Amino acid sequence: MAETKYQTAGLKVWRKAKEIREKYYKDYAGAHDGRALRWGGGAWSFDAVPQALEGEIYPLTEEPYGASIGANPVFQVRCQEAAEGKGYARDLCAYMRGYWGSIIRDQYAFGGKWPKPDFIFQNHICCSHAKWLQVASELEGGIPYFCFDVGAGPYNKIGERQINYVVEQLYDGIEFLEKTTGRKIVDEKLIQNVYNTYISNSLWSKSCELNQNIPAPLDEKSMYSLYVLGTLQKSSKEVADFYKELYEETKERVANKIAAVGNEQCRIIGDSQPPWAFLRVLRYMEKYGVVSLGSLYTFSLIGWWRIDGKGNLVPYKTLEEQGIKIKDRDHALRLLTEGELKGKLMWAPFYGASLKNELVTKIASQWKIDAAMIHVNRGCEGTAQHQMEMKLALAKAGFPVMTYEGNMADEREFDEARTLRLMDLFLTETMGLKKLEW
Amino acid sequence: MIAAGIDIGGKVAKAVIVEDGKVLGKAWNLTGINKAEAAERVYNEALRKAGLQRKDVERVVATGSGAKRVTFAQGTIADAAAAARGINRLYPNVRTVIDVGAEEGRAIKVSPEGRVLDFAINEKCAAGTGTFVEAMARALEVPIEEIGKLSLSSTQTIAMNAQCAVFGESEVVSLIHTKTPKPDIARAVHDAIAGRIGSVARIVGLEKDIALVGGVAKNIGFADSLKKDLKLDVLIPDEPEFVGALGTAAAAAAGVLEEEVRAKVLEKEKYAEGK
Amino acid sequence: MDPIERFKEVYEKRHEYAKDWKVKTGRKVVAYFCTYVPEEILYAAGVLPVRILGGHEPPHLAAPHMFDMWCPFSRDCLSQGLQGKYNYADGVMIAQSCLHPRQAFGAWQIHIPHEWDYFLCMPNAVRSPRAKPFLRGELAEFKKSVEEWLGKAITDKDLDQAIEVYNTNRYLMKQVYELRKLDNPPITGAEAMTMVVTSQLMDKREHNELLQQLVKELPNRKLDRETGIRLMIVGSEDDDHTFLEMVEKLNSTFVIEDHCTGSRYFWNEVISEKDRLQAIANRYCDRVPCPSKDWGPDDPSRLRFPHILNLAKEYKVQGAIVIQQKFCDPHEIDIPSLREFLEKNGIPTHFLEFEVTVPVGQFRIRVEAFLEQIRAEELFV
Amino acid sequence: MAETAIAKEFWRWPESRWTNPGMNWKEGKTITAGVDVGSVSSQAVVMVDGELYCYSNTRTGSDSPDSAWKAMNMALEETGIDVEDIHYCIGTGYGRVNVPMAQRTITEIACHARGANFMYGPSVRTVLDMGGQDCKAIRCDDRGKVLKFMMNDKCAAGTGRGIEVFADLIGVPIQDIGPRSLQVEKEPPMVSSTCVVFAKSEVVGLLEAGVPENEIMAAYCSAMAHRIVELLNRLGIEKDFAITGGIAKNIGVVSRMEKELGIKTLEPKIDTQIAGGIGAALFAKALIEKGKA
Repeated sequence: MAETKYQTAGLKVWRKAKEIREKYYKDYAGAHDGRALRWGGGAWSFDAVPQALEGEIYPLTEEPYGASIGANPVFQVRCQEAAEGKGYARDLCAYMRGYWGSIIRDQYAFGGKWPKPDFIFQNHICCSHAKWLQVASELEGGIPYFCFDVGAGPYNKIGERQINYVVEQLYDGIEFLEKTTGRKIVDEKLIQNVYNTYISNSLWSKSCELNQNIPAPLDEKSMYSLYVLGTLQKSSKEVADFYKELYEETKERVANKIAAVGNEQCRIIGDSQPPWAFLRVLRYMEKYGVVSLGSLYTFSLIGWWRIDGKGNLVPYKTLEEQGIKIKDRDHALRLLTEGELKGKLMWAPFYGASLKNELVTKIASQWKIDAAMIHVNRGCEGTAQHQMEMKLALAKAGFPVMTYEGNMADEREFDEARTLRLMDLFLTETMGLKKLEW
Repeated sequence: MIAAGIDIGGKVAKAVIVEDGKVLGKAWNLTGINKAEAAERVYNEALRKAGLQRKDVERVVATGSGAKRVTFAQGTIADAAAAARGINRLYPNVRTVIDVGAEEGRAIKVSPEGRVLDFAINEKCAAGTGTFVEAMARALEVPIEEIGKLSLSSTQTIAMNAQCAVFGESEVVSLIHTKTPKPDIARAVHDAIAGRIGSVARIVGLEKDIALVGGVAKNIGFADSLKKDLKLDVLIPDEPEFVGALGTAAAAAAGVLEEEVRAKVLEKEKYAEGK
Repeated sequence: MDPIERFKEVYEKRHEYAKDWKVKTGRKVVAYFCTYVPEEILYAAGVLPVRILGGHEPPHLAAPHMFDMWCPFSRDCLSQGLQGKYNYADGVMIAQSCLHPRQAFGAWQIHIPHEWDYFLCMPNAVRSPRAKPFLRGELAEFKKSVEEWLGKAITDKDLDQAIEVYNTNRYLMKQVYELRKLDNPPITGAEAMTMVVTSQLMDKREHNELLQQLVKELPNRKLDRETGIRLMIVGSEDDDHTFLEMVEKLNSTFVIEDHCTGSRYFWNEVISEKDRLQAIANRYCDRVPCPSKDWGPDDPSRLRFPHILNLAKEYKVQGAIVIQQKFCDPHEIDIPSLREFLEKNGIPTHFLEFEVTVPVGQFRIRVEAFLEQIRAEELFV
Repeated sequence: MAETAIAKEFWRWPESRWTNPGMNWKEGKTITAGVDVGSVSSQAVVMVDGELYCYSNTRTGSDSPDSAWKAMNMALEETGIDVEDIHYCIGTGYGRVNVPMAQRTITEIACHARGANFMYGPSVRTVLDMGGQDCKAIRCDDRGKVLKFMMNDKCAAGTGRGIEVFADLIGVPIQDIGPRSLQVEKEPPMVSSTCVVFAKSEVVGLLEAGVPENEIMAAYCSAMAHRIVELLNRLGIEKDFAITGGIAKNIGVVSRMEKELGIKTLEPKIDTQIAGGIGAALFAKALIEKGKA
């Protein structure tokens, strides 16, 4: 390999991320060996609350689990076909079909039989969330189910009324949790979980913010394996500590000009989830010195952000930084809700194309991008919202944009050879780049 | 400098030999199964017509779905890049190229220098390709070269949703059964494809001038439907199917090559650790 | 004029109707997506709410704004707007429901000229006790926005009148539906659909007058056609006249349906309450739900299913055609369970996926075969 | 340019006719007929008192009435029966609305279920009919009455038409594809796309890569089999299982389907393509007997 422009190095925290993830899926499956409970939910379902129940609770969040299935082409197609065999349409959320297929086939993506959750505690934001586990419960012959609505409005319109709507539902949820599990919600646990949630979300955003530096310390392909912990259990101490560690390491990389891509010469952003079974297409771009810095999706799927006085996108502050001490249960629930509703910009596109366009163009200029390569994702409507409008907005702002169609977790809808062909065309012709490595 | 462009399409192979932008010879024949052979044949014929021998040609570049089979080419360029350069030679004012071949329909935004600024491709579906027209012609039992003329005599428009080629056929068959005049069915077929291709073109934006190239551009019925769909005039070169080969020859002359590394890279990274 | 003829005329010339209405009244029109929009409030402000529907033609203009995964109905709606068909609309709005029309609305806000637009945050958890107070708050903000736009206050009196007009419309359409229970319904499914769809396009006062006349005349209306098999049609948005007429030519009649372009639109009335906005909020939370809202909070079952079965029984349905717009997730998620549920209860079903245009050949064979399945005995000795 | 593309028409399967040697129609009471005008093939079947007397199997042209007449005339050849002698005739199949000699139409779904019941006996509960442009999975009772059916959606992957295009592409007579697809040591991975157009580029790719023809046919057949199994799974398959229509003749697809389903299909005794015509002719008889003719 030729001399590279910048020095590169693998991430030290990488191994730890791997370990936490593996342990997470093992713990869930093994929960019943001890007195622990299994709860089924989603990456966004306020895990701080159910995790505050007495004793041990192990979650399985649906989207990351669907992604794990998606990363395994063989198992994935079996699951998709099992769901289709039951009459479920092929164009439904690919994670959801994989998850259902895993139930129908009674197979766990990490080995053994499907570990049925003891109860469902879930939030609803896209068309699928509440319905996903509605069907799951049906397929399982009934699982105690609670689902709350977080579709209360865009981040810039969140006031007391919106927060009350969600907090009141959370109180109902607590009643449900205590009734179904026969365990109590422990306020000390809840409060600690909320502190942790703030740390996980805010420090992830801070690490992403550091990608504004040239060279970028992180590349999106690695970021995927890092943010995933936040989608598993952001309220746990283990995960919060991980993000502290990641932030320190990222700062260190910036200080020493350690680049994610040694030959960084073209900075791009993407959008939506990638086709998990084909992450090598992101590595392929690196042959051209292209670094993918992230996306609204990667930054804010778990990261919390706010718009500062200058209209810039900046990380949400931790409670410590805001000098806030959580007083009691109510205070904890309100702070948790406020953070999710105001800070999770990933939800903004649900309320309009203009909101997404505004945020994406901010990212484009603050992260100093040269172009965008958008994965037009047939597998997830939630993240694929307004993707074409986003293309128009970026083009209007003067950025070349390439789109490639695919599916995050249904390999039958992704044509790798064709995608690489389009990338070559875009990078050589439109961007005028040459391959730097063979 | 003498340079050659070889365009191995899904259905037809073309070759063009140029010297300083002047065409010395060109040829086409059906691609068939063996694309390498087709490339040899079409290149030799072009050489014969130009009265040249291989050693006289300094650079050869290939394009099209069979580009990699052109063993004697020094490199390849993408179809869209070829179309952009080709049209730039013929009509420098063209900013949008619509290129419809046997297996793919695409739209390209072209810079004044003939570079690709933006592009959109008819996503995996036969509707919007030459193959679709052929299937419909067969269902209508009219020769492919007559379906265009036939549709021009149509008196009514029928909304037809171009999707799967074979279901297109069954829609055509049921129209025949309901005694719909063939010209109207032919028109419906062309409108359907034109609609699809028109959408692809709108994605890159309809900046004038607009040109239509590729084998299907010779189908006057399709061209007519497309103009109606876009509500804009469309330039069509005399031999639209040669534009890609011409652009490839131009690229060869200019020394643009896309290094052949993808295969290697892929090989190296196949089954590389997932996420 | 014969009400049904008038409905057909407005259905065909919907945009002319709205333009004439503006000239006649000098008032404003709001084009809206989704029947969760609380029309009463717009109507109280003197505005004509017009539902945005497709043109049943391939939605080519939508391509740069919505890629193929989004439902063809929503893309068709946007394509109509981009063609300028709704340029008479002074405002455009949507109520939060599924994601597909939101794509169209988002693009509409950016690319189609209008004075005023609004995203009404209709709660998803309509079955949660927290939804009604939340929606009441949303309606208050919405009302304020309309008032500011029009520069005039919406009084309780205005609201009462609007609620009155809307409830009357609902009541009268239900009267008409009562007659569809007869052995030989005096109105076809296609005609009933035209009636409901036009009520989403017309000034309800005018629509009510036609309905009053219709309720009077229908009992004596004789159709020279056989009723044949009594069908029900259930599923996504459906104003597909071509399809209903095709089916009803095959010796069958649609006697009831569950669509947001049918019974689901008008089945529930506003139950009056001192707090008018709360009364309206309650109606939209309690109405027969769209599948996207038919869940929870602590009960995974679907309230819509028993309602549909009930309709099937009351209307003596022999078979149900279950349809969905291509890519319509909320329905796609419910359909396998719904079909199982209906068939367990003795109602055969057949499933069809709708696009903006009807592939007549393909659908005809499926429907004919389904009808033969229902009346199979007559082919056996 | 394209017109010379297809040198030889490998899809063109042989047309045929047959008369029951052991029967004399003049002795029969009711003579009924079924004419099945499909998008690819047309059959005329004549039955005497519910017994199969004669039939034809021909290729459909773009004009249904002509195709119907062609099939009928071919069936009646040398039998001495005149169309007027037929008491009741039912049209079925894609072109059923344009069968001039038919007094009534019934869909091929009902007719194939009934025909399969006649051909394979009353134990048949699931019938697969692979037509030219669609594929139907039917559940029926012991009388061949349809209980439930499902048709493939808006993609023609794995239809008769699809395999015809494939035959042309690979240049192998259509009736040889099945047998040859079985002459492989080990099953190659199925072609990922059975779309008529995209399978084409995929198959061309394989041919270029020097993959033996037999293996490509195997890859295509298993892809088709897989698509059909997906449809049958959605319907819910129940034994006995029988196949009608042209595809039943493709051993390459059928054997792979049986393997994936773990269910054997019943052995056909008669040409499976005439199942629809038989069903129609039997319904004609039933209608006469019920005085509904």
